[in-house]
Amino acid sequence: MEIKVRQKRIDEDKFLEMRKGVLSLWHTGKEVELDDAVGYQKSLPDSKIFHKVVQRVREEGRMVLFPRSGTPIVEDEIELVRSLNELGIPLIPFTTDSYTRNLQLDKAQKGLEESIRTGKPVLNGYPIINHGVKTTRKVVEACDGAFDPRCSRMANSLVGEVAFASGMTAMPNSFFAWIGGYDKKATVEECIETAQYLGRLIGYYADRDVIITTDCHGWLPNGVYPMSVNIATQIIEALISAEQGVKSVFPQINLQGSMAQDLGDIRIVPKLYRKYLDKLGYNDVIIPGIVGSQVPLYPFPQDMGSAFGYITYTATVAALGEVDACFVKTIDEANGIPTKESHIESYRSAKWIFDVVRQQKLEIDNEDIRQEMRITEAEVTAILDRVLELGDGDIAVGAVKAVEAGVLDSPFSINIHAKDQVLGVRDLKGACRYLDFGNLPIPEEIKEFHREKIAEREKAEGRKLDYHASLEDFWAISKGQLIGTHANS
Amino acid sequence: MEIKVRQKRIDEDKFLEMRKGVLSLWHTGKEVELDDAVGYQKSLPDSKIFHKVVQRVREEGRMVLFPRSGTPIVEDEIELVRSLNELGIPLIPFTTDSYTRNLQLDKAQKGLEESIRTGKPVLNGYPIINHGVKTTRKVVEACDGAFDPRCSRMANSLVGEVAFASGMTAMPNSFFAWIGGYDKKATVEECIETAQYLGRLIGYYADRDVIITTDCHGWLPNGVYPMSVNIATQIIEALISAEQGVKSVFPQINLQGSMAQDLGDIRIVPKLYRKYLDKLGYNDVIIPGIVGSQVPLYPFPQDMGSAFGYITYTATVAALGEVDACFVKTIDEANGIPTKESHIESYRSAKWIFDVVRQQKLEIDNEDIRQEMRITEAEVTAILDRVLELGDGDIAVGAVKAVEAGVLDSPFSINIHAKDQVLGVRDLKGACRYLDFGNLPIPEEIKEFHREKIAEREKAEGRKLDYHASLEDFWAISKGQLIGTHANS
Amino acid sequence: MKDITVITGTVGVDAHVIGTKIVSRALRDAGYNVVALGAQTPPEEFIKAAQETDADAMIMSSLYGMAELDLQGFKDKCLEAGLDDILLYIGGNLGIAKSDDIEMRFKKLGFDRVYPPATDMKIALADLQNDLEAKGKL
Amino acid sequence: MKDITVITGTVGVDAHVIGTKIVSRALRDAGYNVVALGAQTPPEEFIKAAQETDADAMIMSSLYGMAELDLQGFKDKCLEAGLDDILLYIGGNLGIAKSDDIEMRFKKLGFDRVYPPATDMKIALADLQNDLEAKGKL
Ligand code: B12
Ligand code: B12
Repeated sequence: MEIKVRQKRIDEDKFLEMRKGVLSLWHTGKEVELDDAVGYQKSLPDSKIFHKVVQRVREEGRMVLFPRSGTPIVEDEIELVRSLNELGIPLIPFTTDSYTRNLQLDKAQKGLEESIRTGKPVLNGYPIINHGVKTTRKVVEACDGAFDPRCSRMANSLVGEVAFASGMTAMPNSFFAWIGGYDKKATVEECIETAQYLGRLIGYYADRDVIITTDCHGWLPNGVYPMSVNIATQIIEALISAEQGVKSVFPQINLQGSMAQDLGDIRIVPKLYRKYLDKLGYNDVIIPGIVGSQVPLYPFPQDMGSAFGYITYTATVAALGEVDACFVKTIDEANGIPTKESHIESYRSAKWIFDVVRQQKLEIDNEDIRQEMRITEAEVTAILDRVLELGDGDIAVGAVKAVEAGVLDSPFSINIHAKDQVLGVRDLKGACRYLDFGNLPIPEEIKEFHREKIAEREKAEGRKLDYHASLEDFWAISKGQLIGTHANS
Repeated sequence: MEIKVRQKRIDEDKFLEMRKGVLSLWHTGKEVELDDAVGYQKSLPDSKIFHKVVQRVREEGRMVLFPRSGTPIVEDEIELVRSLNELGIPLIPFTTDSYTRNLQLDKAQKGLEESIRTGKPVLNGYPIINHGVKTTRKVVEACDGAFDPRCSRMANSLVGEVAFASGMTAMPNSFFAWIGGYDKKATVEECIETAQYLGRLIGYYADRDVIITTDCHGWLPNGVYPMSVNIATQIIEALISAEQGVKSVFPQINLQGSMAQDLGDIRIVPKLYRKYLDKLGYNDVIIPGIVGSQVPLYPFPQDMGSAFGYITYTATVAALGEVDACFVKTIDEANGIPTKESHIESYRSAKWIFDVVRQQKLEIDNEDIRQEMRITEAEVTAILDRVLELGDGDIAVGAVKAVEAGVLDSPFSINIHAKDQVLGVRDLKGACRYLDFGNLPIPEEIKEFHREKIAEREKAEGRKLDYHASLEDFWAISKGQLIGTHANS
Repeated sequence: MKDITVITGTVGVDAHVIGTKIVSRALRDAGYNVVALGAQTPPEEFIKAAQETDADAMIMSSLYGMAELDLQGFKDKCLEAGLDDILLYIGGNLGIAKSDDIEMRFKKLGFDRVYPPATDMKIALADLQNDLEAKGKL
Repeated sequence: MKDITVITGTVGVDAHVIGTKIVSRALRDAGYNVVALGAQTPPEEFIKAAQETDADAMIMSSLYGMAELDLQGFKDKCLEAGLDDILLYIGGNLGIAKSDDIEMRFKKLGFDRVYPPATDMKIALADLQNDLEAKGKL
């Protein structure tokens, strides 16, 4: 089938035409008026502007928490963001509910109404489209933080419109996250087109000197395996966004539990971003900071003590790595949407760690870390170069072909177009290695390295590592181990 | 005044005579029968023998929690030690109440009876003397762990008698801890004599092939200042114990919050122990392992999240330092004697950290850590050599003279014979430095180093550091910082 | 084992696909004939697939907390579709927050068995075998 | 400020000396005449020191949880000793576990003010000044 998508900026006229369609999806679309929105954005204080907040944090040598939050009833949401903000959290994420994300706005409306009627939330996030701009500005104005809403493909364009008009100043534009974890049927082209729309919208603001940041999450890491595909796809997302006019991108390092590997990734990822942004001519795109993230989608420990262990551990690695912000979950993660109290206690524990560790500027450098950096760099470079090659220099075309060919691939993906052939396990020190490379274009000597590490563990444990071992490792963290054991299967 | 105490083993006859006086202090003294006790000790499985448990842990490359516990009612105590043991804790500490420790056994009896009557504990520990050997053996037999009771000077001898006869296999013999934190009026000589009694008792068992371990805590660190005096006094305790026949000593590294300094101390302390044990001829005394400890007596955070932060942070540093056991407090520390539930949740969080961090064998080495090692080594050596010199080679005589001269000294000590002239603050990276050296025999070039570090911070903060700054640092950890700020005063 | 057909998937717009993929493979490895609908499957598709394959059980997952909204009237629709003998299992994070009455609420919705988060598949496999035996299907 | 004498210390066999040392210095720095008895001071010694110095207040600390046992009948003994105008303050970890009725229990024992763990001395200094003014002593 012919590939139509191109790495090319959408014409302003065409874009304005497209907007009409987007805004007509729900009646609150009428509340979005671009010139007014630009004016509103310009009136915001620095403390509400994502990239400025991050830059300030970085200058002050501090590190902040970047949590999650979202609940349907406006008053509750206001209370939640205020209490987060009072804990010293200046970056406020904004989770929309799953009906909203899938443009099932009638259902979102019903859920919202039932939540209001019973006083108990039945939606798993804030239905931003149903609430609309006027209401959502109240939330944004309720506290002194920079907002970053979350969505997936279906509603991404309209959510972006409402969010920016409401004064939010960052938003992920991670179409690979949709492929990995949010959208079952969309084609890669459809995903890229949706991302191009949001990029173009942010570009429209940028043309008018309003800088909105895009955080790049990449292909969601649904298991225990190296982050090279995740990082390569983050960079592709950054490049696609940059072409549309995005001027500020924010890398996310997924902290998987091996300190050597995580610290290696923290150090190499911003360099790789810079390299490819510059290589493809986006020299004026800034990287205001980096976020460490407890995102690797491992199941969380169910008991409170172990949950605190995992949260503070992630916070420690992030602080040792000197990232600017870190996203940690809450002690309720395994059980349900966190209460306000769990948010507070969880974030207090992480904040304690950040402040105490970060002040010390402890230098950690060793051959293991340097080795992880070299490996990540070699893998990401090999993957990105192959993608560019597949697209004859066009990263959008290359991305479509790469997914089709399994050159970009990740296990347990939701999207039916993903190959789902890759698999990973931990080595004896807990670093994630490829057990099955699928069709990833990993250089042969690096493949050999993975095989050796796996052979080492197989020898030590006297068994073959396979799909079941991979699952054992996947559950390990929830059971208080890094490396899984047979008992976990 | 003439110094009578000497570093010399107590004759067996004299010792047996002394025992009579000790055992007559309370009626349960009659339950202690030495030959029977030796037999009972020999019947214990390896899992109840402290040094064997530690050696096993070390061989397995694991790390265990070494908590605190003590409650007056036997049934509660049994439940508590069982639940700790079920969490995988093989080393069980055993806190006696303060009336017991001060030989106010009538009051302990009243408190015990009231606790039993109301079902609510009114004593802050387990009154081991009042309970006696028969009852306490039930506690020891209730779970599969090695017990280590805690006491202070007044009741130390009788508590040791009862504890060992009950099957406990370790006990601190830390007379400097009494000077620092437990005994207001005793002279240094009285403290040493009491320690010699316990050492001799352990030596009696050792002569009959029953190895009881002594953990050395040293002069309790009541504030923010370097650990050199604490470490030097630990070693003096080990030497005094060794002369009486103790064959196994257990160093404790007080983790104060600066990773570089704590890791440095973890690495250098066992070497310093070995050096002085060998130097004075106690080559056959083993060091089965080392314990990291959250003992530095800083006030604990009052809120749960920050308390978990502090606990897991300590656990992380200990795990990175590869100690064998770590003593952490509970989330209730600031508020009262912990409930069983807080014990469990607190220890789960620490255990999660131990297991996940320790497996990785992350190598951490840098110039800061090496520098801390050099400084601690130089300070401890200078202090110990001066103590030996003061005693003309007799460490007991030297210790008495050293406290008198302020050659051994620490701030905020309870004992009226301590000089209490030393003071410390943190430097810009959070390491503890001397602000006032008192009469400590620290070499001049090391003093210069401390002064420089303090000058650096003074310059950065634009103020003189003084007693108030020292207090700010002392409270800092409870407020989620390592280095205090003016707001803490 | 007789040929037993089982339908799997997450219901509504729930995107949590990892669990249902693992569940499907475990069922296959245990010898079942599995129709894996994957994530984000509307309730109607579960019913259609069950009709078409004459399925014996549905092993439904929902993690995103909105299953109750998705499954209003589900049992009635099953009955209307002639699925009166099918076993209905559901597992995952079934409410927005942890709560004690979840099992009861989903039993009311017509489910035969309701499982808490992170249930070990071994337990579910044993239950399924028992239930199928009780129905004389095994 | 008029010459006001204050007695400090921890009561019973409580060894937690750090706090009372800091308290004593803060009181001195604020201009009070401080008789610091230190840690592990029996109740009777507090009374004796107060009689001998004609003290205006006792700032007693207890952290080890057994203050209530130590202080049975303390107020009566004070009155017997003629200390009927002395201010009695106590602070620290006053019970074995955190509990809501601590303040009430110690007020019953005769204390004028009862403070929770880790109380900022600034608060206590302000209270003391007020109470002394109310008594016409300042
Ligand atoms: C991974 C994950 C994601 C990934 C999913 C990626 C993917 N490809 O699947 C992503 C990032 C996409 C995601 C998104 C969201 N998530 Co999510 N996610 C998780 C997480 C961390 C792990 C889930 C998981 O995969 N577990 C591992 C698998 C193997 O386990 P499992 O699914 O439970 O299945 C096992 C058993 O339960 C059992 N089993 C499963 N089904 C059944 C059925 C039966 C009948 C039986 C017997 C057994 C059984 O067998 C399986 C194999 O062992 C959980 C929290 C946690 N548990 O730690 C949150 C969680 C489920 N997510 C949550 C939420 C709210 C969301 C979002 C709304 C937004 C957000 N918070 O970011 C979106 C919703 C997306 C959507 N439309 O559904 C909430 C749900 C809360 C609730 N129920 O109220 C959770 C609990 C986190 C939280 N506390 O906030 N999430
Ligand atoms: C340090 C410490 C020790 C040291 C003391 C060293 C020394 N030289 O003083 C040592 C190791 C010796 C020790 C021993 C014990 N301790 Co202790 N210790 C602590 C710890 C960690 C800090 C206490 C401290 O010094 N805080 C700092 C000082 C500056 O604060 P402060 O005393 O509260 O005083 C300030 C304010 O409260 C206020 N203030 C103080 N008094 C007053 C009075 C008035 C009227 C006012 C207005 C204000 C005021 O001003 C002060 C200056 O800012 C606490 C737990 C915690 N809080 O983190 C446990 C704690 C007090 N100890 C406890 C216990 C049980 C013990 C032991 C029985 C055994 C054990 N667990 O090891 C023994 C008992 C010894 C004995 N005979 O009393 C418990 C008490 C529990 C309870 N009340 O039920 C605690 C709470 C820990 C716990 N949760 O188990 N301890």
